[in-house]
Amino acid sequence: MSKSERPNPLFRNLNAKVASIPMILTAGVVFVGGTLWTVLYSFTNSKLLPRLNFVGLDQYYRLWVTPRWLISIENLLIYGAISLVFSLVIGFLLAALLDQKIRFEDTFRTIFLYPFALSFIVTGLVWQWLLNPDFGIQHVVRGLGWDSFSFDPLYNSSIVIYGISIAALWQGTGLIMCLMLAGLRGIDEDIWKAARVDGIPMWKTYLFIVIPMMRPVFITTLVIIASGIVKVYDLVVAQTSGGPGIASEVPAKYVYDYMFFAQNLGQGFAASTMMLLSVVIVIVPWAYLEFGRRK
Amino acid sequence: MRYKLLTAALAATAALQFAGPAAATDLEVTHWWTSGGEAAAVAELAKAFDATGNHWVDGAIAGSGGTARPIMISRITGGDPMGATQFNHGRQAEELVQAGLMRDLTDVATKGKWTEIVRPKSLLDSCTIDGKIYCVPVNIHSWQWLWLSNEAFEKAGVPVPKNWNEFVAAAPALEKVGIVPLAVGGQAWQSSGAFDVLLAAVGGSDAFLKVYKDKDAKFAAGPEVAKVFKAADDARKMAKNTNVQDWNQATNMVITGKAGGQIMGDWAQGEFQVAGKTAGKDYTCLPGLGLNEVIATGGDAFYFPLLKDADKAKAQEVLAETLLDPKTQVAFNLKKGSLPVRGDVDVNAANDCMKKGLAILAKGAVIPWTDQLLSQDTQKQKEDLFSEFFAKPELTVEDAQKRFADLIASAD
Amino acid sequence: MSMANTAAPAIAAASQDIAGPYGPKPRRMFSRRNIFLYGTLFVIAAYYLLPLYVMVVTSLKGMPEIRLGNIFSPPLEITFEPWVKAWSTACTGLNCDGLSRGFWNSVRITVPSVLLSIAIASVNGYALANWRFKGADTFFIILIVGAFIPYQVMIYPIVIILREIGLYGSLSGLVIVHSIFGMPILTLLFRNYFSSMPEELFRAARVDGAGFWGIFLRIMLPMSLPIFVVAIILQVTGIWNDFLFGVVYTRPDTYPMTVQLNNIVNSVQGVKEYNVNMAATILTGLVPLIVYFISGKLFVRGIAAGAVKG
Amino acid sequence: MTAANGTSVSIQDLSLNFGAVTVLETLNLDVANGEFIVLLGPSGCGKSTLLNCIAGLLDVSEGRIFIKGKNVTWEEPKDRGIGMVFQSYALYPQMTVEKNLSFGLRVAGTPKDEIAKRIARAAEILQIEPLLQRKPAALSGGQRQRVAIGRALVRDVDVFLFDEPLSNLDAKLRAELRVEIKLLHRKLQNTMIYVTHDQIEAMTLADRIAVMKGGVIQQLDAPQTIYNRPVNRFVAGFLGSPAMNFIDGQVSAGTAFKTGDVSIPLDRYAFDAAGNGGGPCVFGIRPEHVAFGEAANTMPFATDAAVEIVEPMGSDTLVWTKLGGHNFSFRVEAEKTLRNGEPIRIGFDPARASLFDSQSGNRM
Repeated sequence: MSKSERPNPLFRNLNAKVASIPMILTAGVVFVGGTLWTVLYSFTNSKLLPRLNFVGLDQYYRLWVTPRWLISIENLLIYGAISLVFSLVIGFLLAALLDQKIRFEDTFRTIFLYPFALSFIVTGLVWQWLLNPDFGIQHVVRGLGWDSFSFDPLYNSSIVIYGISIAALWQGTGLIMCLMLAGLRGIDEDIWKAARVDGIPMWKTYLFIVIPMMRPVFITTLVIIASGIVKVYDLVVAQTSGGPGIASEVPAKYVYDYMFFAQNLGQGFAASTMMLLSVVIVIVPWAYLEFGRRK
Repeated sequence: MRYKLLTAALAATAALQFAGPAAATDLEVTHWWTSGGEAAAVAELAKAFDATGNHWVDGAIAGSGGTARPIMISRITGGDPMGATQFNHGRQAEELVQAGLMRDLTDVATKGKWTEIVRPKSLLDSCTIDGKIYCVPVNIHSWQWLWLSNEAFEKAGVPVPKNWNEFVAAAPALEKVGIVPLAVGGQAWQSSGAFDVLLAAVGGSDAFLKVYKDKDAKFAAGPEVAKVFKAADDARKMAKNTNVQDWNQATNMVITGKAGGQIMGDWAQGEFQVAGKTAGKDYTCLPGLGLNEVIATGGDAFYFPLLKDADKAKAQEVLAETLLDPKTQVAFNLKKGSLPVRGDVDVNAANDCMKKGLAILAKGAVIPWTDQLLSQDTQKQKEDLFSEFFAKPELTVEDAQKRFADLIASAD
Repeated sequence: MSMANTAAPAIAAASQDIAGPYGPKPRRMFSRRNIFLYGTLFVIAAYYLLPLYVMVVTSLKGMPEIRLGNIFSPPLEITFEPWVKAWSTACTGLNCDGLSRGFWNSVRITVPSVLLSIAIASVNGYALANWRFKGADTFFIILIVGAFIPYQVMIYPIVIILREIGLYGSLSGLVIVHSIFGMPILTLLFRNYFSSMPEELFRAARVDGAGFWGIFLRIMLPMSLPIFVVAIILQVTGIWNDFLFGVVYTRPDTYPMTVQLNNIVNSVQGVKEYNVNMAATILTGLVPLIVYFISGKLFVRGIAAGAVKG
Repeated sequence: MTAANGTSVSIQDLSLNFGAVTVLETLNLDVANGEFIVLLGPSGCGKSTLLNCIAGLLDVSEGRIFIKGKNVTWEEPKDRGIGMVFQSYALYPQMTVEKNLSFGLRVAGTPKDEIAKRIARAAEILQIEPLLQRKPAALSGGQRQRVAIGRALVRDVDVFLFDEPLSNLDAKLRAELRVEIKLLHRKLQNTMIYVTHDQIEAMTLADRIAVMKGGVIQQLDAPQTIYNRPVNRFVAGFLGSPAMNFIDGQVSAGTAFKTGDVSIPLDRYAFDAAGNGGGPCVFGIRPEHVAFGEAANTMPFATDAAVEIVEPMGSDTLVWTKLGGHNFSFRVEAEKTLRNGEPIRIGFDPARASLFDSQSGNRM
């Protein structure tokens, strides 16, 4: 092969750059540009339309004394903790169960995964129905003769956020299971053999050997779950619309409601900025460590 | 961008003068009227508009104004406006008008002598910004109604109450036979609206105006409003077993006798009608909760975004005229359960409840509604407060009133 | 083998008792392990299937039966009317053509969006994995952080961007929005996948004189079936199920199916017609469900290839 | 029972099927106490499977396994008194070397001081004391394999199982560790069963080699026997590098082997069984058993040939020529320089050759 035919480095980079234009535009214009725009307008008193009428930190001050915002934050924390812990635990357990060389693995996996194909709107509707005390599970169990049975998580302010998580877990654990299963299948068969020869019980093998080995999978999973948590919106809207009262409000809904229902863009942008800020604080260091220093 | 639009619109208006007979033009109209009664009413508008040789393209968005408005606003500000859109008249579209995105209807209004026919006058005032008219009010909706199920009270063995106080007194009897005394849907605007109704009924029109018009926070924290909160406390106790979200599901509880009553606007009447119920026989309506017979002049209006297309602009004018046409007014309002905005129309077909409303209107016992008095922002905060209040018994009356007063203090 | 004969007779002669266990360790069908394992699996499977069961059963019942009966009982009289109604006659406002219109809208939205987003993301991933240039990582990190931004936050800026480029309300506008929001996760998947391919392959192709596109089209693409399957599944379900963008960035005549579903479900005409709602719900979810059922195995494999190797 | 006469591992009538596929077929093997057995064969021959069966990692379909006289057919691996070393080392990557060594013991509830003692001993034997606090990722391949051996060592068992332990290492390290394993065996005097596809490992390490193919042990013997007297053509071809020369031809009446115009007298060849009435067969002779030049003439058989290709291998040189029309190779000292086409004389002693039946491939 003659030398002149080899790709010129400059030209090569140019090609990659041209190919990356959509990414650069998305990252630069939409994500960074949109974010900066949002942050800028969060310091204004924009109502229905964005206007550059600065009011300093007023919107933030108001945000942090609004009970609904505080409840939203609290709910997000509870919901986040539940989703994170249970998605990981259930997802991993399911994957571990499916990894026992069982029969009908394909069938079970399909069953666990199918809810993921359904939208949050659909998920929310179905579970709202199942959990409705007037004709859902509570009604049916009472119909069987257990009159004092009470199961109305969506209609009880103090536990509604847990009720919403039931549907969230139903919808989301399948994917987590898939990721975990893929991770388990990636573990060297010899490790299992070595552990058996060493006489290490299965649960200890999982806990002390396999799980630590699955760190990359857990990180990917964590990112996927976490990004879903911050965004939770449709599920709440479809199940409770934030109710009863404001007991199941979440930040994303606050943003949407105040931007569009209340026609107070400034307030919505301030809430957005707070959400963005928390995302950035959590994600950027991780993303930097994970992707920035490779190779 | 805006200038371009404006020029285009000007050109369009100019072109209008010379345009020949109108060809059939499709005009997309967005609204959030999707319940049974509402859909029947909107069909009347579409029928009337189609009769003019144009075509009504229906853009219904389900799930109440709260869901629909953001979509409408995004489309107008996003440069993809519809031909016409519903808003509650009042302050919802204020900024769109100020941004020059909406069409000035003054010419059409002058031609149609709207200032003379629209009644009460305050309706058109709400459409007027800087002396120009930007919207067509189509109906008057009043919130001040208590709908009662005659069947439910019969079952409980108590006479149908004549006012709020009797209703509260009858609540235990209803509960005893497994009937929810008061149906309040889970959506936030319903509990908030119920409180406003109580404020006007229990506190009186003056109190209502003092709080919402004058934004008198001190008054809002005072003993008169405390009385209203006491009534709201009764209401939330009576409503605690309502497990429905939508207002018409709550109305349906009244229709089927599962609930004793509901505080809801006159649009609930459409549901009774669709269900084939007769006022006076199957259900009873108490305007002003039987305490203070006033009518709030809230309601719906159509706004027309500025369009580039000359044909569509022409069709907008036709639609604006059609909406106020006496026949359309009657047909629409009968189905919708609301009151017509013209005083000169024949409403013999109106039922008992509507007639009661018309009589009150004729007496001039009207107050403006919160849509006209408060910004959407304040409305939303109010909704948050009262939906929490109704759903959370631990929130005390005192705390709620204090938060309410704070809210009024910062209201705009 | 001759060896076999030396010891065997002696052992065979000795009784089974002396020789002890022979052959496979007996595994009872109903060992405690199996009961626990399959028991757990069946209970969990029931939990996962319950909603689907209720949806299907309810959609086949008439309204009177729904009002009386319990939600878990199978229909006494099977009726397909709710399905017909959901598909073709359910009303939103004045439009009474059910979900059918939305179905085709969804197809028109989903197909180009899936193609475009995957095309962009695969090239991105490839460039990031094999042709890194200065600053590429920065954009990538921004993209990943972007995956966490709640969509609600970005609605307004995007309205403005689309307005400025004149695509607001058009199908192309919506396709672009879907491509933008699909980009972070897809790019991550493709990048991981391409990074895990042997470097020698890439080097060999370059020595052979293949350029950026040549390597991508002739070497990388043919080897990327699993990850493309994952990407297609994720995008088809994500875009098909999208509600927010569909409602904000389209107009009523191009509303996707989910928006119509929401309209039908929320357009309560007196009583909620649960059977119609359920039928509509199943109909809306059908496309992604079918995609899953068909490609479940490939999905797991692709996930293993793209997501697990970090 | 067999255990009484010093048998460590005894495998009786062992079969293993996966569905319709037979992986191991009625296999018998007795391993004496302290013996080093190598299971040798190409990939897919069932050698690793057999090892896994012995370890208890695979359930057998038929037969029994005894270890130290105890029937362990149904026992769990940990109760069989074995330690195992894997090709991929299978170290627990998140644990330090010390934890790797101690984890199994701690789980088994071994007293702390006992664990410490065993680790110290293993670390000393394997010279990994400085590595104890490191994690596997910070170790070289050779060090990792030492740790893996250590993990088997601390179990204080009688039988060590090695599953291709050196395959992942480069040639130099492999040679080093091979020696170390040999020394280890000498020091510990344990029974070791070692699976490999590398014949050098097999030849150097084994007391006896079991050559496997198709789930059957083809030959079980001391390395030299296997090398010199392979029972069939497969064994003959599998062992030895450079490979044995095979020449197709005929045996005529048990007196001579004929191929082309060459006839090799077989009067010095020790036939396995009498009555070789002749017929098609394969004549095999190892390249190093071929004499060259002057020396060739002292052999019972000698012939002329011409050099075709010369392959210098460092320590010696492989020369290719033709014998009766067949490719034929032999070894000469490295110092010898030969040109292509140079006429030469080669010869060998048929007593060192092997004759295989063309049909069955068995030694004649």
